[in-house]
Amino acid sequence: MKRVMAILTILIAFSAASCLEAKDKKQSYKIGGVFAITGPASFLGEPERNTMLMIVDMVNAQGGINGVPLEAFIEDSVGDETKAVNAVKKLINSDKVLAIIGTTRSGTTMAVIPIVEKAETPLISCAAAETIVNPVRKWVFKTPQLDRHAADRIYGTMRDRGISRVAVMSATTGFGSAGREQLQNLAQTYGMKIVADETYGPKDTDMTAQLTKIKGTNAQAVVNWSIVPAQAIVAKNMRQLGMTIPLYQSHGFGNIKYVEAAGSAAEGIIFPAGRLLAVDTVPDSNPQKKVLVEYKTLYESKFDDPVSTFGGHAWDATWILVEALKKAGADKEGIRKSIENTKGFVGTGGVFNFSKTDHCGLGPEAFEMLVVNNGKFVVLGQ
Amino acid sequence: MSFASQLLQYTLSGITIGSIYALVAIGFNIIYNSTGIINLAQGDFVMLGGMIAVFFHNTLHFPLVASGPIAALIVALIGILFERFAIHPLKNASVITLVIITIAASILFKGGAMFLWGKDAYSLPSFSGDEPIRFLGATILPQTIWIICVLLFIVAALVCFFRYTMVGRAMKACSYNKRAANIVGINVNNMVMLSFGLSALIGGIAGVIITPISLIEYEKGSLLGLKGFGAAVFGGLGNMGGAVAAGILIGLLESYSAGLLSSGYKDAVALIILLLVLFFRPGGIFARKEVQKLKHY
Amino acid sequence: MNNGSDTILAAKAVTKRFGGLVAVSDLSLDVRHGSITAIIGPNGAGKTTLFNLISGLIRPDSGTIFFKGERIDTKRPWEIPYLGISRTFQNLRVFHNMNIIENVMTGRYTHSSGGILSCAARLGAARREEQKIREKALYWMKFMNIDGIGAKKLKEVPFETQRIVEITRAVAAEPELVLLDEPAAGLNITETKNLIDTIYRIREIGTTVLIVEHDIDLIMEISDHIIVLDFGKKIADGTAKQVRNDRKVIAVYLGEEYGKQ
Amino acid sequence: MKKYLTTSFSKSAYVFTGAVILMAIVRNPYHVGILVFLGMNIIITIGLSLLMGYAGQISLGQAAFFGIGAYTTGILTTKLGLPVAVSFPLSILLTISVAFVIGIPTLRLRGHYLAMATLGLGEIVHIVFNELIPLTGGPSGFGNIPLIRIFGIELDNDYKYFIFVWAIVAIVLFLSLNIINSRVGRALKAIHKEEQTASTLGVNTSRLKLSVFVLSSGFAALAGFLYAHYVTFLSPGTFSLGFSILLVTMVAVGGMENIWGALIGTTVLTLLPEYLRFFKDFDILIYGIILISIMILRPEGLYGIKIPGFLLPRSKKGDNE
Repeated sequence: MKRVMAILTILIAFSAASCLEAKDKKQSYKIGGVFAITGPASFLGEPERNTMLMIVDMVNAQGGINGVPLEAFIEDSVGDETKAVNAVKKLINSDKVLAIIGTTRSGTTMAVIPIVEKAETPLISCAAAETIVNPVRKWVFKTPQLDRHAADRIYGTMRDRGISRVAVMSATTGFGSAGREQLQNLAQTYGMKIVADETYGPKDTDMTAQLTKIKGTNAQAVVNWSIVPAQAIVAKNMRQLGMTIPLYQSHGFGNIKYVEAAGSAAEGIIFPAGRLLAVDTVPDSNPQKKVLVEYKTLYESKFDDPVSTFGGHAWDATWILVEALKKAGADKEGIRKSIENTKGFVGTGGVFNFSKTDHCGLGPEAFEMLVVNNGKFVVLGQ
Repeated sequence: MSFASQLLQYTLSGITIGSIYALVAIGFNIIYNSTGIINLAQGDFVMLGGMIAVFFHNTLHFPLVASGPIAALIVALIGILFERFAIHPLKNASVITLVIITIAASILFKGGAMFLWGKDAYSLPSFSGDEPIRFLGATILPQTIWIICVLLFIVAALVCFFRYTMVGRAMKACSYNKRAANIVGINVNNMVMLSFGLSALIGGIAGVIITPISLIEYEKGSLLGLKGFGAAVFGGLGNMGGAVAAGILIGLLESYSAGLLSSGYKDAVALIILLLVLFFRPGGIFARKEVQKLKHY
Repeated sequence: MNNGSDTILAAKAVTKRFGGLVAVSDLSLDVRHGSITAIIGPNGAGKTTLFNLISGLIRPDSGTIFFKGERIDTKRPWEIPYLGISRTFQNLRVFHNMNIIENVMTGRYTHSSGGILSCAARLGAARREEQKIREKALYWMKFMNIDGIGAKKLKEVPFETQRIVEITRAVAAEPELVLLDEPAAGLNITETKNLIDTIYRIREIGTTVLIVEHDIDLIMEISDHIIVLDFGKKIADGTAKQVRNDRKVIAVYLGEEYGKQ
Repeated sequence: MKKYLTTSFSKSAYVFTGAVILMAIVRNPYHVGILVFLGMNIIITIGLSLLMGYAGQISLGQAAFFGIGAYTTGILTTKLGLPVAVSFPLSILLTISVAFVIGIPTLRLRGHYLAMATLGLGEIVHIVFNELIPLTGGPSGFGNIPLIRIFGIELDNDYKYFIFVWAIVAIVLFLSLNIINSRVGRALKAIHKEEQTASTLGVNTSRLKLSVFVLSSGFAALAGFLYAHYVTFLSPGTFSLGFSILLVTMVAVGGMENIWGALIGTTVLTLLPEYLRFFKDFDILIYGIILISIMILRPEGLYGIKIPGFLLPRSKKGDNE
């Protein structure tokens, strides 16, 4: 019987812990955040978490929302579906949050969608994939621009520059393969011919083999769709192979650190991104300018770390949620409706116009084509 | 780019990446020979080497010549401490228990590195510049030549160490027969500790030299560890020459299949060939029957 | 190829080499049905190798081995016990991850047939079979005078009892031929006496005993037939009396004695 | 009377009853959800325990079988619209066929070579999940896997699913306990200690090792089936080498030589990260420290660890299984 008892003891401790949860009576608006704070996507999740907590502090410092303080519950998904599912369940059922921001990765968002739909809890995702909001799900929103729009802008820029034969490189991750799919789908629309379509593992340390193959084709440009550090390695490898055709990256290139990591090989890389990365070169007339400067200043002074577009997605998501809370209070359906009716919200990613049929709210114009110039992001001149 | 020079480029790429696998595989073998265990934290020694070098060079602004060796030595020290605190106390533990401890250590090293340096990828400047060297239509980076030279140097040094030094011979004796080694007066405990130190040192060096070309982040170790393990097994566990050859062979296989077949399946192609070899030669491609030790879990 | 109906095991010109070492060389021998046959010889004479050849763990380089007229040197090790041969080992191979009765029950493997699925479901037949295995194991433990300790772990009983457990496991298979590899090693005088008694009783139930042993007194006492090996070759063959007086045997044993100095 | 209380049937029944009582106490869907995942993990580790602890063969490819089970039922129900009743046997069947075919050459290897081979096979399966985009959705995965409907009841909440999963845990436990207390179980233990000796007892060692390998893959596929219809979304990340290693660690932490060890180890390592959420970013460090401490202090696993007496209800007699 000892064995059974041993197991029982562990389980009793577990159930005791679940009953002992702090039952906070203080009135507050509870919101949850699920980010890949550790694990391979942590460079995305960490700025998102930082940004969300920063905003919660800001709101509370100003006396909360209509006098009610905001309380954030942050969970780490490690970028893993099972962990994300557990985290979202914890937030909804144990912490009783009104809405959730996250998750970081597309896969984890897809995995938690059935849960938030069933629990009727609004979710604002910081993940890229278009499938999150297409088809539209009642309770699910997202703030990052769509992959399709990124591909649109890349191909558009290429067409303007007379490029028609393109080599595609992508990582075998959710982000990479979604981008690859968009590039394939849109190629015809823009009159592009994909002359090479290569992939690599997210942790590979060398891509010269794939690039050598591309070098053997008549490609006029390379598009690489992946997340760090592969983006820097591709640039370095191209430099090594003496490839002179331009390198386009996806909006995953949105952190100046990758430029540092790639060194001089990063010069001339063209990529679509929210305007956040090139705040200095955004004209004052742009409606986003004020928000961008504000976020950049706040984030960089608080965390002593360069701002990234990923944190920007959380900035947009959190403020949209705060606005919704202002209007609807502690009512999930009210919050949902309020998010859905958000119009003209100026965020770091663009100007958001949500609707019943559009739960992303951004168009291709949310992207600006940037280029790396002397180790800095600069808006690409025509 | 002509097909011939493309082929040459694949070969060079394969050798570059394969040399790294070979270095990791050598580390696996050193510990395997003295303890019979596979140290699944071997890849994390590589990661630590790179990270610590980055810390000394980029943060403390030590010159590169100093940062690299300091980093490698610190990793060696970490290896020794790891053995003293986590492996040594378990006198009669089974192989699987020790392997699980190395898994736990790997988690700990990763966690520690993430805690200290965050999750970003870092780079070091190349030792001799970034200007690629042209060679029959293919290119090679000066850093690649460094990697290959370091590999050759380490292999040569190890051969001398095991053949001509007392300590090296003692370690070798332990790998053949621990009890006999003990009887002739070799302190087996110290040899195990030394093997962890040595293997961590080699891991650390590997970390330092690859960082300029492949960058380093706290999770980099797992994949390299995996490939190194593959190379060590492929070459026949405990066989240094086999490890080097197998490491480079895996690198070449990956590079050729990425270039000539399908980049998505390149790892699968390398693995399938590795498995086929194992099925026909269950002790690895370079297994010699006499030295083939079958350690049970 | 049967050498008369009373021969249960026959080896014909068996040779086995390990690298450069010839462990068994051109060896032929007959074991009579129902006998206690002993194989003696100095260390390295090839005794254990011979056992391993008979039980199929290794294959001869040349020569043949017959059991009840059936050729067995080409069979796999797990097929041998089904024919009616079981064995013990010189270095005591009992299973420390099982208690004593379970160790004995493993000896009944060849007499049961439940596959992994029927064992998992444990429906009627498998349940009855398990019951029968347990009863038989208890019977053989009683036969060997070790009843009542079935639930104990091996490390809880003395070495000598562990040896008896191993022998019990072998006889529980109800073999026609049992190979005992140095069963008296490490036993004191009383224990050896008990062992002798046990071996007689095994023979009484009709089992042929083939035994390798260093204890010459024991061998001389119990054996019907003795085969003497040296460097893998048979140098003498006969009753205890014949062998005792064989000059070659004396030379080998004395030589070994002096050689050791 | 005592005899009836210690049969594998009653032991499995205790586990099931205990789990249901626990659910009634816990109630919170988050905790119930974790216990659902715990149940799935236990199904896999029981199989792995048979393979590792009893037969002495390691597998670092268990996540792949888990994945084949999950993907097969997922693809059959979403892409082909087959009912779950059809996809269930097919997913198990496909997985064990794969295990059978690759088990034949693989199980000839030993020790670290076997570990590497199973690891390699697991990685190959993982790559296939990534690359067979039309079927698997590639790295992005695919969703909308239908729920299970059993006896007219749709398993659409955590409580129902909990009961379903733990009923299966009890069945798997029952079958496995039966095996270890049978001729096959004893033969496996014999193989673990002395493969050669086992063969002299009449055990066809390679065939039996293969049978257990196939059985453990079947259990993993079963868990995969349960996973697919619970989470309703699949992507390759779930079925990576990391999960295979975690499973082996669970078995080793609990104590390899006993099925109950697998239960304990799996419970500890499944629940631990949930407790460690409290530590935020430090969790990975603390997890590593706890794991390393367990292995150093209890190298043979947690099973059989002495529980402080006051935690145990008084029992008159020790259980001597």
